Amino acid sequence: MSLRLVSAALLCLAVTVALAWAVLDRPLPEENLPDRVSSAMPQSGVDHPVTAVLLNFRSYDTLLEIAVLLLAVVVALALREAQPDRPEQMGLENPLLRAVMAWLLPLILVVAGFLLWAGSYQPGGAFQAGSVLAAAGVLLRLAGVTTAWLDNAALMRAGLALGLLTFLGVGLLVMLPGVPFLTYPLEYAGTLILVIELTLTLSIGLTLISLFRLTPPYADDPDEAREKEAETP
Amino acid sequence: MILIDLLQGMLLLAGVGFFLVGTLGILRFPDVYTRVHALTKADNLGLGLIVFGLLLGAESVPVALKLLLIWGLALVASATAGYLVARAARRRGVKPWKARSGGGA
Amino acid sequence: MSGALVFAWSGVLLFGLGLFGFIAHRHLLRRLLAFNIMGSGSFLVLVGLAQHGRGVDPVPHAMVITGIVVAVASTALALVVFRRWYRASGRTDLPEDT
Amino acid sequence: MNWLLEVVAVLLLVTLVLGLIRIWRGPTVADRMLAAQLFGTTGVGLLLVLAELQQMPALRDVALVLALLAVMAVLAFVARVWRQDPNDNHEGPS
Amino acid sequence: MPWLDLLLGLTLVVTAGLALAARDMFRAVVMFIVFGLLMALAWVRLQAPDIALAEAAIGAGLTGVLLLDTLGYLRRPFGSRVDKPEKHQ
Amino acid sequence: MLRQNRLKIMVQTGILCRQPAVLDNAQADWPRWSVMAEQRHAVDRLSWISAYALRLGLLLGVWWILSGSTGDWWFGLPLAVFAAAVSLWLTPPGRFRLRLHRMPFFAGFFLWQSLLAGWDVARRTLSPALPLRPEILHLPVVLPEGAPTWWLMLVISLLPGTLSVRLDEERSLEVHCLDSRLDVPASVRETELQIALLFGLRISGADGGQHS
Repeated sequence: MSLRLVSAALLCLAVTVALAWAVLDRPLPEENLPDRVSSAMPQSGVDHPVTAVLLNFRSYDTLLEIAVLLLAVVVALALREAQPDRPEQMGLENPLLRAVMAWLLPLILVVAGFLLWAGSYQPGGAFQAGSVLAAAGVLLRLAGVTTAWLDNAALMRAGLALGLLTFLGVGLLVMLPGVPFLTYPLEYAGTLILVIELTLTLSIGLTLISLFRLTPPYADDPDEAREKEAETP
Repeated sequence: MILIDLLQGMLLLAGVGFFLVGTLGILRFPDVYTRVHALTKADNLGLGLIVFGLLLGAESVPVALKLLLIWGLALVASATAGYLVARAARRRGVKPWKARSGGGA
Repeated sequence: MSGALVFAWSGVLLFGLGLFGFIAHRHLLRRLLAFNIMGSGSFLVLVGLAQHGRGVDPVPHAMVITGIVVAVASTALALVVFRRWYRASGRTDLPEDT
Repeated sequence: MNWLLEVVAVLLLVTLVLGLIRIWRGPTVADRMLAAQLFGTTGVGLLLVLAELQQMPALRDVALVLALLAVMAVLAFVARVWRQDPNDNHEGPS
Repeated sequence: MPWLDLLLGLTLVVTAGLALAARDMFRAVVMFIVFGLLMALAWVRLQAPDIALAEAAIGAGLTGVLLLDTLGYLRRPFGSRVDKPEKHQ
Repeated sequence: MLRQNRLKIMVQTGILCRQPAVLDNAQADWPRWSVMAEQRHAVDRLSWISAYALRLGLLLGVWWILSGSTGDWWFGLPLAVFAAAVSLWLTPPGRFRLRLHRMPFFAGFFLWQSLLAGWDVARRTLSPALPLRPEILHLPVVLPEGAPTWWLMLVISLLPGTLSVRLDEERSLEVHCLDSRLDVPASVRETELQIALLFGLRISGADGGQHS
């Protein structure tokens, strides 16, 4: 037990006790948020409160979060290790696995689409659908299916930025009649939210896939690469 | 009605029983291969029994089919996972556990 | 003690544990795990407390969903940086720690 | 009927806790991974029971997603960690 | 009711503690994967199926894959520059 | 319904047929089985269309299940069309078709066997002596390559006491069995027959007489 560990333990104990005190105290805020959300639901254009909060009442937050995701990918792109996809590095070449994936992946796609569509009236939405979509991409890669189409830089970047751009575009578009940024007119709210969610799903999915893809399976040490070349006839 | 409830309860409890047995198997069995057996058989049967138990109380046809779909997916997933692990173990030369002479019977 | 409060308390403990792990461990991957656990703890406190106060509240739910997605993105980014560091230096911790 | 569902849910959770022992004990990495797979299956069962208990049909979607992605961790493990690798002597007890 | 919540909360904390205390990195990562799954269950108990969905896809799926992938990367020594990763605690 | 002396599975795979190729898997303790595989000459346009239709139909069914029959096909239909296209991109139409009307029989077989499997594992786990005698067997696969073999390998893992480990180039399946005292070859053979029926592969006896 070094001094460092003991002091760290004491610090954490202090923080935990402070947090615990806050939990014990738990002052209720003046504002009753659940009531406000449920009273504003008719104006939201969707029937599911969480989606309404995400894409209507607090859409600024969501917009900025998408921007954060995009930023993460941009940084990862800048830092990636240049390494071409080599089949033996991508995943497991196994015919049985391929056969299972052939049935699993379309199912995952349908489920992702369902989650996106269901978001307007029950749990689901762009974030969940996007992560399921990303999982499909990761599975594809692990099963050794070539994902060279992801290398098309222009297409990839367009896909990554699509969600944010659509979100911004819709936000600005509704300003034309003179309402504030991101305030959807009631009669179009449902449609606009669905359009935004669709593009967000694509972008979130692509973001997470490319964050996975930018981490190559093996270090591309030059010596090792040369050895590998020599090994394979 | 009571009969259905009874049946449902029995199926659910049997399902949990098989889950417990599967976990016990994972704990008791001696090597990777035998543990895959416990994983792919007892647990899938446990999930199946729970699914059938819940099926009796399902409110509509799509819900019932969804339960069956989930079971099917779980079956495929654990069969595939078991196969992948067993194959990888075999390729790496993990020796199957052998019963000592006279033991095991 | 209601269910929501149980999870708020678990969240407090998780936060403390994660914080300790984050400081105590030197291996960067472990720090990442600790950081994620810390994050999960704070999410639990957020939702658990809100729910204990006024029942199911969609606002923290929405915040936590985006939080989870941002957390996984930042974890992935951290892993990219970590690999880069490992490749450049061959070590899994930071030099100023040792 | 609810008390029964609750008992079932608690028992499933107990099963999960027992599974933790295998993850902790290993001895090989594959054993830990198998126990994690077991968690996936048990989690699906628990979610289905909770969907009935809490009257939340949406939980079946959660179970569906969990079942769909259950292969993922094992696949990543087999494809990326446990490949044939002469340098890797992580076979024995650790 | 509270039994389930208490047991789940306790298991969550224990799993997190084990993930942080594990000496073997692989053990830590598998514990963390399990932790993600338990978090999904906790969200279910907190009546938040939305978060449970996100957590099931991300916490139990993607994060685990990312971490395992990195472990595979670390396991594979390249060149002579590398210190054995497990030696640094 | 199935007898041990039914010794041949004849594979009939569709529209364009060429001369049958006979594969023999003879072993001392293994009755002579053979598969007559009539290879399809080429995957033609019709098979693409029918495979697409089948997959689209199944995915639409999944959508119907998921959405709780509320309809809303304006979203589900394009989605299923796209997903079915992805499925075709991943695997082009194979030589084998599932016979959906055989599905109930197969499901019955499968359910009963998985019940036995769970019971078997439970018995072994709970008995204090832990009666295991694991062994790895090499069994020749009679079913033709492709979907039927994959089905066999997945299903075997869920049946009592067997676990498929790998398939080598000579189409010999490594099966890990929990107890070498069980007649594993016989149960694998039975499973093969069930899968042959499921895929509508014609089964013929050694005498050449055909049953179906």
